Amino acid sequence: MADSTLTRAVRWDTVVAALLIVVVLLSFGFVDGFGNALNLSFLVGNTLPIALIALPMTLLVVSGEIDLSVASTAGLSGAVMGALWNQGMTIEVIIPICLLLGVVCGLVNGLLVTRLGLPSLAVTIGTLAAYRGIAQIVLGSDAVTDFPTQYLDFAAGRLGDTFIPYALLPFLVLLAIAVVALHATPFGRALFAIGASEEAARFAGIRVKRQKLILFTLTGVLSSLTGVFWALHYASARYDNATGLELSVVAAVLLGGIDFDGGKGTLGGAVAGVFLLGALQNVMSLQDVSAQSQTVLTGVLLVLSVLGPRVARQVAVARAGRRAAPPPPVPKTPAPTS
Amino acid sequence: GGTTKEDVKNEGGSAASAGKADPNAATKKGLTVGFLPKQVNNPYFTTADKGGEVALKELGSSYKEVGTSSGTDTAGQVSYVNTLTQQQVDAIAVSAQDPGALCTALKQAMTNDIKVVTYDSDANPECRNAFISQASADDLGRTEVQLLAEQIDYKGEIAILSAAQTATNQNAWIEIMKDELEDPKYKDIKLVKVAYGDDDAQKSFQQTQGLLQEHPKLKGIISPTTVGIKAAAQYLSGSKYKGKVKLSGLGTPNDMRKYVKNGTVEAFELWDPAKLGELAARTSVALASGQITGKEGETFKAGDMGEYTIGKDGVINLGKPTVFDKKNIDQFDF
Amino acid sequence: MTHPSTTGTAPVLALEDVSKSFGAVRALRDVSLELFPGEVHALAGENGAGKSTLIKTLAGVHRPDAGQVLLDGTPVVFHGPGDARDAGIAVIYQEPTLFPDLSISENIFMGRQPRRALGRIDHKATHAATADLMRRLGVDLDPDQPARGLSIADQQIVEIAKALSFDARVLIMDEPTAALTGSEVARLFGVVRTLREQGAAVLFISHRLEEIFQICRRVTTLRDGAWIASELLEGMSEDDLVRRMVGRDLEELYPKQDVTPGEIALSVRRLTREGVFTDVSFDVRCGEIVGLAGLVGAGRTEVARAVFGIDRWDAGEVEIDGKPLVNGAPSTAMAAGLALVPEDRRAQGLVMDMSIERNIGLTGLRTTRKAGLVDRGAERSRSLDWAVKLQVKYARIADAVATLSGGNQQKVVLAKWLATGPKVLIVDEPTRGIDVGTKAEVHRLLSQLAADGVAVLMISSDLPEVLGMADRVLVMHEGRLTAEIARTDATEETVMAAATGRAAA
Amino acid sequence: MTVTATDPTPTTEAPKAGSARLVDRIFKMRELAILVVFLVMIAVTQAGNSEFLSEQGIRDLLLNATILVLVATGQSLVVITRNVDLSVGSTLGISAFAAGTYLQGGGNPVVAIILAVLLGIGFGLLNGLLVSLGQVPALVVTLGTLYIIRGIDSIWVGSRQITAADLPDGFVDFGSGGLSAVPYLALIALVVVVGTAYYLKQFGSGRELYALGSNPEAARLAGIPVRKRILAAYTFCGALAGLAGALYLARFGNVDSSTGNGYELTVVSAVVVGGVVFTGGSGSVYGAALGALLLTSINSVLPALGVSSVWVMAINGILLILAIAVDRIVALRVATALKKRNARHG
Ligand SMILES: Nc1ncnc2c1ncn2[C@@H]1O[C@H](COP(=O)(O)OP(=O)(O)OP(=O)(O)O)[C@@H](O)[C@H]1O
Ligand SMILES: Nc1ncnc2c1ncn2[C@@H]1O[C@H](COP(=O)(O)OP(=O)(O)OP(=O)(O)O)[C@@H](O)[C@H]1O
Ligand SMILES: [Mg+2]
Ligand SMILES: [Mg+2]
Repeated sequence: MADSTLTRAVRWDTVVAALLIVVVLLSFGFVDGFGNALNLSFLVGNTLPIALIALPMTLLVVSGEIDLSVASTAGLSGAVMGALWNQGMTIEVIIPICLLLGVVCGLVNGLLVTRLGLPSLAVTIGTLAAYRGIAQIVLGSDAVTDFPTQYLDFAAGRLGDTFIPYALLPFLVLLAIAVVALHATPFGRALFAIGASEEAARFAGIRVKRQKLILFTLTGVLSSLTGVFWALHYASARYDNATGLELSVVAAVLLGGIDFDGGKGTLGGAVAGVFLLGALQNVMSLQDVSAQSQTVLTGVLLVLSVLGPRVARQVAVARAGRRAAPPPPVPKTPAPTS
Repeated sequence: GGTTKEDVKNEGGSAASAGKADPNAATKKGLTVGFLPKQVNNPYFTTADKGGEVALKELGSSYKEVGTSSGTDTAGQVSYVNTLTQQQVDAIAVSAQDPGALCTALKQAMTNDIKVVTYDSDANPECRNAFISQASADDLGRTEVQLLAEQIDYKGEIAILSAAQTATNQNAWIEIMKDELEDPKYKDIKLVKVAYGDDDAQKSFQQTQGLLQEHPKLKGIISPTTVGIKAAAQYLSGSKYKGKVKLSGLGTPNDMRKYVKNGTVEAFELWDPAKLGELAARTSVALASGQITGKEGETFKAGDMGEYTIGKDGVINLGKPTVFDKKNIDQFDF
Repeated sequence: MTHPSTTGTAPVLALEDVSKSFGAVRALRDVSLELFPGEVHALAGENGAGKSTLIKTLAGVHRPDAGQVLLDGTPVVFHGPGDARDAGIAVIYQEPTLFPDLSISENIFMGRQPRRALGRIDHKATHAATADLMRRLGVDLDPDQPARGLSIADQQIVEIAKALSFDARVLIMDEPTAALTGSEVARLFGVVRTLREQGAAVLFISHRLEEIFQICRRVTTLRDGAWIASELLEGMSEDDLVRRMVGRDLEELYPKQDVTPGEIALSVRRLTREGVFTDVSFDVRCGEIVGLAGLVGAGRTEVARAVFGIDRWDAGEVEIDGKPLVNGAPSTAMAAGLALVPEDRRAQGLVMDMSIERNIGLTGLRTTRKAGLVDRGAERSRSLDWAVKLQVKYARIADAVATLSGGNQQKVVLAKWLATGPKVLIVDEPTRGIDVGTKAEVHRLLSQLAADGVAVLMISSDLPEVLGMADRVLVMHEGRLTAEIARTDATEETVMAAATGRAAA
Repeated sequence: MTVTATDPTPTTEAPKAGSARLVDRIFKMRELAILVVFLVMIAVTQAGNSEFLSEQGIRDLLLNATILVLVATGQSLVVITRNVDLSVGSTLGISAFAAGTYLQGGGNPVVAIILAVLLGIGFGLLNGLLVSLGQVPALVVTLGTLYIIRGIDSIWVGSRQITAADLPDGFVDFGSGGLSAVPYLALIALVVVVGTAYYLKQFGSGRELYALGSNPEAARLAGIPVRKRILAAYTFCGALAGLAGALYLARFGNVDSSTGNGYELTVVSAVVVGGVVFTGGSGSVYGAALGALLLTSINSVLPALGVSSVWVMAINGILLILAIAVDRIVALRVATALKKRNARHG
């Protein structure tokens, strides 16, 4: 149908990607201090934690769920890392333990959501507080900063004089895995179905609960990996590491065109959204735009990200002539099951 | 084998400052000093930074202020350090949200020939050239205890309402307070609890309520944070404890004026934040001009403020805090 | 165009040369229609002919691209469903449109509740009016029960009650009987007759032709969005009507092939789900089509759900080819060769926002993969293949199934499951909302499958269908299997007797 | 093959009259469950600390809840329509400051409150228009307006702050005063909650909010003015956020640019704990108000019991999860009961 051709032409994730490229190119030309390798490495390095969590978050949102406890999981694994380090454990043992902890955090969320059928928004608001609280109990007021230099250098350093932080490389690998998993495997395909209609997915033999559990667990692992990375990148493990990161992740993912009703979106869009926000913030700071104005602009971008595609579509439809009443939106009627 | 804390310790720290000071070097003009407070829009920091701005103007240099709108957005603060580094300012005056987290970025700034001064809240010593301390932890901790002790006649239970559990300066003061309380003259005073209000008005409010319910015999509260003391004062003034439970600590005269006048609070103390900012600015310029390097024992002249000597670990003390009470509070406006 | 209006009165509601397109799909082309008071008018046509679109145009959901709607002879423009309602038009849409969280009585009277002083709702009166409606329809539904959890049939009944509550001048019903069994249909018709006598105009859509002949006086036929004829039903035969709709003669409706049943493929032993069904045992052999009949709510769907693993059973066991199935695990049931075409295509059968292609591909994600990845080529050819086989009418295979007509959606559900090549196929109301032509096609397909050795369990509320297709008929009543009737003995009477619990075989 | 032809055991028909009341009672029970949890918590605390329920203690408990109760009431209306308003915290902050600025200039407290409410209505309208006319996801839009309003607020406010000294004494006293143990602010909140609940239950437009949250498409087909209702819900929510802002000012006597920061999560928690379902169509403002009371009381109970504040956050989170889990289990039981009752009919 003509309508869907138009829809495809104005797909928001491509718009965001294009926008990202435009912003970067313009900044190269017009913003002092943007284009050099050091700044770019700052930009990428500081955006990486958000990007890392955005990967599983995108998958989760596509399947119709959300995890707001990611930042707390990151904080908790950072805190545990600090506490164990203070105990004199070797870092090579600590990191796997932290990742295991991420598995546990994710599993708790996942089990509460899948076994008890609780809404993930509510559950993860709860664990957001719980995990952060546990982090506070574990590490108290300590700030652990004396991690081994080779690790710190890896997390904060870059490849020679290029703009590429070392940590970007593993991220790219993870990104590639996530893209394939979401867009090319049966697992990913099933996620879209689950997000669009959980009941229909179940009737098609998709193991909805198992898939969701896996996703929550993965989110936990990647969050704790982010926590470890965060502590090393900023050379500081405190219980309040990464506080509030969840909203940044959610905002970026939303900006990338991921539909919070589930069933729609691409990882490319999400990652483009993350780096678009990161690049804009970097550019605005370089241009001495105040934090307050940056906040306003983030908000405006978010609103535009949902209004934009709609307006574009309507303009396109209107131009296609023969303007009829728009087809009614397909209702997402909760299936009459109890 | 693997890497443990012990291995790291053996590596040893790196020296912070290099080069030689030339006390007679001319004060450079046309420098840019970037102020990076813990939180923009925070009245306390705004006053401090204003002080810095005035001083810089007088010195013929320029001032800029950047920062995050949240006081716990460490990542944001790091990226502001990065940005300032990019912009090649001559010096950064920063109040660190986290002593460790800013280190990498601050070191990077220093290798790019930017002088780094911390004020109000310090970063690890090796990550900055100098720290402007609002008052020595010793002075503050002890005087706060003394202030409250007088009000309660050296008798009864007291509690502390602090900010975040991780606040470095708060914790240092609390340690000193505990130490001061060891003194035999405080033998009838008992510190029953340290509560944390996270510098959040509502939380501090509820923590105050909790303190009073849990310890009905409470005689006094010390709140060494401007947000905490204000919230505690507001709660006390609207409750039956008004005037009965004494409150002291660190607050700004403007915040506390009403409570001093209506009898909720007798006396509290604070340094002048504008002076703190001014000293940070003057130190930055002195560093950038090469008059000092941040080594212990160096001295420099800070305009009207007189001469300052750099103490151990590059710490510069602003001076003793001012005590505010009914009599003098109207002479201050900040 | 002739109007056999023998009553002489003017039409209450009419369409004049109405056209409506959705993008490139021309759903209605210059269609005209007149509804007279005191008359039941049928609307017939294949799936996707434009019947529902026509109804939505009358109801103010769609605005026509060209042509106009006439109310009492004067052109009107409905700006929304509310306008049409205010004009005295009550509509039952093809798919139930209930508020799952609200009670039945609130569903019925939403927006029109009886009021007390100050515009407050009179809850008592609402309750009483609902109870009254339920009595008129002869059903036993509690007015205060939430709509969530109602079976499709009960939902349909609530829809009917809602439409009746309007005391409307025009009653429009889009396949109201698709989910109902004989007795409910009979009661509905009783009510419709009363309304007709009171002077209401009724527009009725059904793919069950006998129903049209039973209650309607005139019929308007649509084909591919175009108006074909409006004529009196009197003197017409079913074949005539089918010819109008399809444009050609049809093959036999129940092309049952005789096969000798083979091994037992599906065996259900003493299956119990507390409070839902009890002690259900039966076998289905390869090559056999077994019908499962019963009244609405007898528990047939529940048995099918449990067998497939959607719900867990409390006791008993299920075997495929002698191997027991895991309780509550649809994926292992699928792996064992079981397929279930569910009764609620919108909620259970399809992911409405997904394309036709992906919906059909969904059941083959695990079987048609290459190196662990989705094999898009195979997916596409598989879905094209089955869409063509089942004559799904679509614009592009990548369009969302939501844009298809109801019947075509049903075909996609069938395609999705037939594509798995099942050993045992359970179909729950497989032809609900499917037009006669396709129905014959579906029957031919089921028959062919059975001939190829597939064991088929067919749940259907369409008794002629069961009788025509099944080798054996199982009958359920109130959660228990009450009878097994051989093809030769199965008649409407014997089945109904068992279904209503009057006799056990 | 055998067909189990059992004799038709007479199924016991549930008495129909009782069933109506049962359903009603059960839905009330969910609120009752929260109330019970709340009361138990209070009782335990009182047992551990006899000061807790002193007149002052009760007043504090009620005062603490007031502001959250108001915002949660507004929020639950929006959530019932299957939307959400994340910008309430920002709205609260900016309207509190607006009222404060006005009072600082020597304004009349009543006018100040009206001003705050009007400002709230303005932002509510903005959200409502974006969501209902733009037909875009509420979560994204209101996350956007959260940032926008917060940004505007901090640009406008800068580092200024309003302290109790700037406010008329009557206004501040009103914020902490009351009739013996019942603060004036709590009375205001009570009136709002009861009024809203009555409206939702007794008026057609109130029921329509539930309908359109339950099934938006069906609501459209039923001729419900969907956009108008959504707009109204957002406006009401904004108005209450504005009112809450004014009361915040009276209560805390202190407003700056960070007032209300991060409040959205607390409000959403309260609403969720109160049993208002995020997919719309069900829940009540009583539930939301109880949820708010429960949440704020936890923050008073733990310090009163002498629990170290280090533990508070973790306990808070775990209690939140427990509350929703218990609610869910009750709901599941109810559903099973309903299903069994309805299993045999027709
Ligand atoms: N909202 C829509 N968007 C796009 N196409 C649509 C929409 N609604 C209907 N159509 C198309 O219009 C045509 C007519 O559909 P309609 O639902 O009116 O058929 P119908 O006669 O009711 O069929 P059935 O008997 O299967 O219910 C179909 O080709 C369908 O795909
Ligand atoms: N999706 C569902 N969720 C909850 N309860 C249901 C559901 N479907 C049916 N029920 C209930 O289970 C009982 C058995 O209904 P079921 O649908 O199994 O009967 P059936 O014989 O298949 O009749 P039908 O002709 O309606 O399909 C009904 O009383 C109904 O209320
Ligand atoms: Mg139709
Ligand atoms: Mg059924």
